[in-house]
Amino acid sequence: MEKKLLHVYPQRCTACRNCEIACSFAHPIDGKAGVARIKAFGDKEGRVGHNQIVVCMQCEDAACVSACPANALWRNPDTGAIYLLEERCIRCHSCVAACPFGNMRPQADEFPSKCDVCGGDPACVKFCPANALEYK
Amino acid sequence: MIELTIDGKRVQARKGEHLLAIARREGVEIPTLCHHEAVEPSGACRMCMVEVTRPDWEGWSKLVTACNFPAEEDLIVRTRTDKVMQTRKEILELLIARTPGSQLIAEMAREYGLDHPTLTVGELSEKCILCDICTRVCQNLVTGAISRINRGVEKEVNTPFAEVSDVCIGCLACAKSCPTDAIEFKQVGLERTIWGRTFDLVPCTQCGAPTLPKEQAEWLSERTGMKVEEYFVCVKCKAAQTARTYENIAW
Amino acid sequence: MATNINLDDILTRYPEEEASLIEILHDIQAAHRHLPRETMKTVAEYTGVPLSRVTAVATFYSAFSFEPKGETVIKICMGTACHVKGANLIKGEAERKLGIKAGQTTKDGKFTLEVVNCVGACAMAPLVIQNEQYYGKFKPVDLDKLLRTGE
Amino acid sequence: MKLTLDTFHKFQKEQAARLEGRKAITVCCGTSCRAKGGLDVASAIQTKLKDAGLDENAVELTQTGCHGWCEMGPIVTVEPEGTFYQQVKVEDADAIVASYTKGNAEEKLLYRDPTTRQRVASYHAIPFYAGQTRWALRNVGRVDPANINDSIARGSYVALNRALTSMTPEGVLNEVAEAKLRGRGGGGFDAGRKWRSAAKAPGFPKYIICNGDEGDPGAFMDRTIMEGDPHGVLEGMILAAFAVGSNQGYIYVRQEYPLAVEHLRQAIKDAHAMGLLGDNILGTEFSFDVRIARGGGAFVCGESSALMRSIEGKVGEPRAKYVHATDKGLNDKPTVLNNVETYVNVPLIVEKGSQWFANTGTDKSKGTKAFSVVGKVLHSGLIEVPMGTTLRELIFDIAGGIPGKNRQFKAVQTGGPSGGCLPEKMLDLPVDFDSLADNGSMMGSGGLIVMDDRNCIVDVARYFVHFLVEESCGKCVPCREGLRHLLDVLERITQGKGKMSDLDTIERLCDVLENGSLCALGKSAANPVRSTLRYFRKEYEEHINEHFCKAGVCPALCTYKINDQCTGCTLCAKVCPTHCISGSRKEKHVIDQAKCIQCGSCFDVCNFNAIDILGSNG
Repeated sequence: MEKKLLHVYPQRCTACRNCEIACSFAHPIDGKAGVARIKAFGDKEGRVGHNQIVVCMQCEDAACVSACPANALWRNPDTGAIYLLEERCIRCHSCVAACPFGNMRPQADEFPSKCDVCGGDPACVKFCPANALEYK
Repeated sequence: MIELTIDGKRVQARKGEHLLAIARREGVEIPTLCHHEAVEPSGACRMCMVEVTRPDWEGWSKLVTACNFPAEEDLIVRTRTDKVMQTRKEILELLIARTPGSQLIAEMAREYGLDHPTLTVGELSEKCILCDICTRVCQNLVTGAISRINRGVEKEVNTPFAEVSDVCIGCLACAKSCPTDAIEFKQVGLERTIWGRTFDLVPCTQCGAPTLPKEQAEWLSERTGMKVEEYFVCVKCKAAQTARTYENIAW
Repeated sequence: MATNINLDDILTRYPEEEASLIEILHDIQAAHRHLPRETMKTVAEYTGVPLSRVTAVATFYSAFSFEPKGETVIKICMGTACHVKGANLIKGEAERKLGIKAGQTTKDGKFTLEVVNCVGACAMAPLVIQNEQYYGKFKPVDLDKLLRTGE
Repeated sequence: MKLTLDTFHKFQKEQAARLEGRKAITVCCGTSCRAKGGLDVASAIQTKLKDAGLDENAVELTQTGCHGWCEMGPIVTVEPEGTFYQQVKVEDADAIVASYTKGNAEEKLLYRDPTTRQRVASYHAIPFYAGQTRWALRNVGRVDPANINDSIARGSYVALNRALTSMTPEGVLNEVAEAKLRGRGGGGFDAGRKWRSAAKAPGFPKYIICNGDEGDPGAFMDRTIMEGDPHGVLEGMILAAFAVGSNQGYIYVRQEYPLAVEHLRQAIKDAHAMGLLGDNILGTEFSFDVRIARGGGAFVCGESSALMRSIEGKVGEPRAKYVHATDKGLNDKPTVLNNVETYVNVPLIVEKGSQWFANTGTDKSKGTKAFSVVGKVLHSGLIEVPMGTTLRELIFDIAGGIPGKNRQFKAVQTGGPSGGCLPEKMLDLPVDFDSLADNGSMMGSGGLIVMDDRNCIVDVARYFVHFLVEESCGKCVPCREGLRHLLDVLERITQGKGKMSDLDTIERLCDVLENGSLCALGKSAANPVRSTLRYFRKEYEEHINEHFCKAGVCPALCTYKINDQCTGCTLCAKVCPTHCISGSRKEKHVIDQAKCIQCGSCFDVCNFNAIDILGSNG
């Protein structure tokens, strides 16, 4: 199977943050919204086409993976994405400190949150009204 | 691949794969307390006991711990026989007596119909069930700051001589992986205290928010080759920084 | 105590590996009648075992103790043969006479009272060991003599 | 001098010839005899021999290991006559040497048969020894353990020489398998099968471990063998290594056995010097070395997986044995672990053949077994008999039965903390691996603790559980927590606070120990309690319902009172440690109940049955 990637088109982004909300609800904790794994940055000056989306790039030589002492970060060969295996995670948050892009996000007493492309059907893509996100 | 039976269902597995892993893959629930995927199974809590037999055992069966029993061809595994359920219930009663204050144990005990424990109970403040997860995690994955000292009923988890450990990096993995929340820690502002040692959380070089203890950063740096300072930026600032970088990239 | 010199002598008897740990602890215990805390870090470094595991081992095995033992160590054998021949009474008397419980050392550092789970000299039961000397067919009244010689 | 296959034979013959008809005085210097002054006796005899002008060519003075009859120590024998002197004191040295020069025996030091009142001159005529078949103990008490030539003279390493000359490893394996040698440490596992698995297992190096962590209280067979015949143990291990393909061995010895460590160290050194251990054994391609690992005082380390962790320098916690040690043992490599007595039997099998070995014993338990028969028995000591000998023969015929004219046999405890207590009606059971297990106990490593009617069975159960609480490693929940509660209940009963429902709690806790524990220590921890409850339930009920400990052991449940039979002999008053017995000579004495600690000393010395043991209310 050819691996799909989460493509980002920031110039189309309206910074409506639907992606964040979709992500939160796609990864709930105890039925409540979790920490979004994607972040939309509206341009400070409000210029159209200058908004930004920051989401995990599933790096080839990932800092999170090499920082994890428990081998809890694992690349799924089907989706090509790096998954956090919660049952292996010891919650030391080393990955959070290691990711240079701010894409491993801490959740107080929980496991860090990490984009897993929703197992191959990312919610953020579905809920983006501006087609700024594509999974292909 | 081999085939075995779990609760009447034929399932496939690798030879030698642990029964617990197979059961979980097949959606068969087996309770555990001392199991953690990040470390080798220990077989200490005995909650994952299941009954196994084989067609050639002539009706003879035995209780084994699913967490470390290796699968073999034609093994017949039963996870909820009377003997299994009774043993788990008794173990929970022993644990309730040890840690009457633990919510998790109380909940599990209720599930097993243990409404009126009869054994003499210990102190309410005791929460540790000596499952060994924290010490296995710290010894095998982190720096080995804590261990189980003494023997038998005297056994407890602590740092050497119960003194402040100079190898602890304050990562909280022990406390966070504890199933009964028995390890206390405190985090206020830029301070984090665990095992009697207070760590300074390095403030984010950009916004001043707490990041991580310098000791953890140094430990990480040694393992990954990243510079220590690279760890001292908080997630928010790192993401914003990433966004700013994107600005300058032609898409 | 010239701790450092002795420690080096002991360490070099064994290879620098985890398997040497218990043997090294035995030798330190024999040399000092306890495991001086300050030596444990050196032992940890020498064997390549984290200090926490050294203390785990040192506290697991009853042969080791971090507290200095008294000049005279009185061990009361509590093996089955000794038990059926009244070792309990000897223990009770010894505790009463020394004013300490088994496992403790008198305030003046003269006596340590210990119990041991069988030393395999069961034909002499009940048995009391003072330092390395065995006393068989021991009676509670024999304690007076034993405590006098220990002084 | 390093021996080779060629030179060994000649050397052995020379040494054997030296011993043939040798004039020697042996002094037992085992742990017990040493404690009673054995070493001083030896040096006193040495001096007297010198004074008498007898040098070592005229008569050898040999310090041997334990004769097993520790009751009678220090023991001195005169060879070749086999004269047996008992309870020898330093002052007796003169008389011994004097009668030696005269060529007769010193009458007053000979054993006196309690029934015939006759003195018995020879070792072999004494019932304690005549009833025995000493295989594992063949050299113990006969050789000087510190002198390898002595051992070689008595046949040590002959089997090794034979194996290396004319047998293949497979051949040695087959002999051991066909002899049906079973592990003497308690488990009774087929040694041949174990060795074969390890031989077949992939992986290198392979290890041979000798378990000398004789932890069962009341057992000292292995101590005696290690102290008295260290070369027998080494030879057995070397043969195992040859059969399995190992070149590294370990002997794990309890630190409570310093003399065993000393003798084994010496034996290893000597065997090295003679080319019997180390590189190129007897000049062949086969190399094998042995190291000693001292235990740290933890009973649980007698359990094989815990023992291996301990050799690795770790905390001695057992692991699940779902993967066998023969595949993944020490350092996760194939490992054969057997106990001292098992190894010491191996040279015999290799030398004399499996058929010869298997001719002795029962159908499923071949050979002999050494027992330490101790407690309330006349002649406590080490007794080796063919498998299948009954408990009655062991306890009454050989060990002389229960001492004290008014005392009666109550129970025999076998198998240590993993075994159980068997009552009078079980005395005709043959002792082997299976019969005792079928009856709620086990043969175990061979400790037999005999109890009389002055021993309280509930107290014995409490004793074992207390022992196990102290020795539990604390890893798994049922053992660590279950035993603690079991002790709690038993203590309540011995203190008179028991309820009948406690007996159900005991059963329940025994179940979870048996079904839930990780290792054999926990799984079998219920046996001492279960067996006493099974055979002596009435005594538990007396404790609970009548507040009465008829053995007079549990202080809260008994009172000692002097009855009208008292003749006023004052003996009881003299032995009372709290001086609470008063009365004038020739008048009835009285016990001050406020001061009495229920130790029973008075009861035990009274010759007139004048003391009664009553319930707590009198």
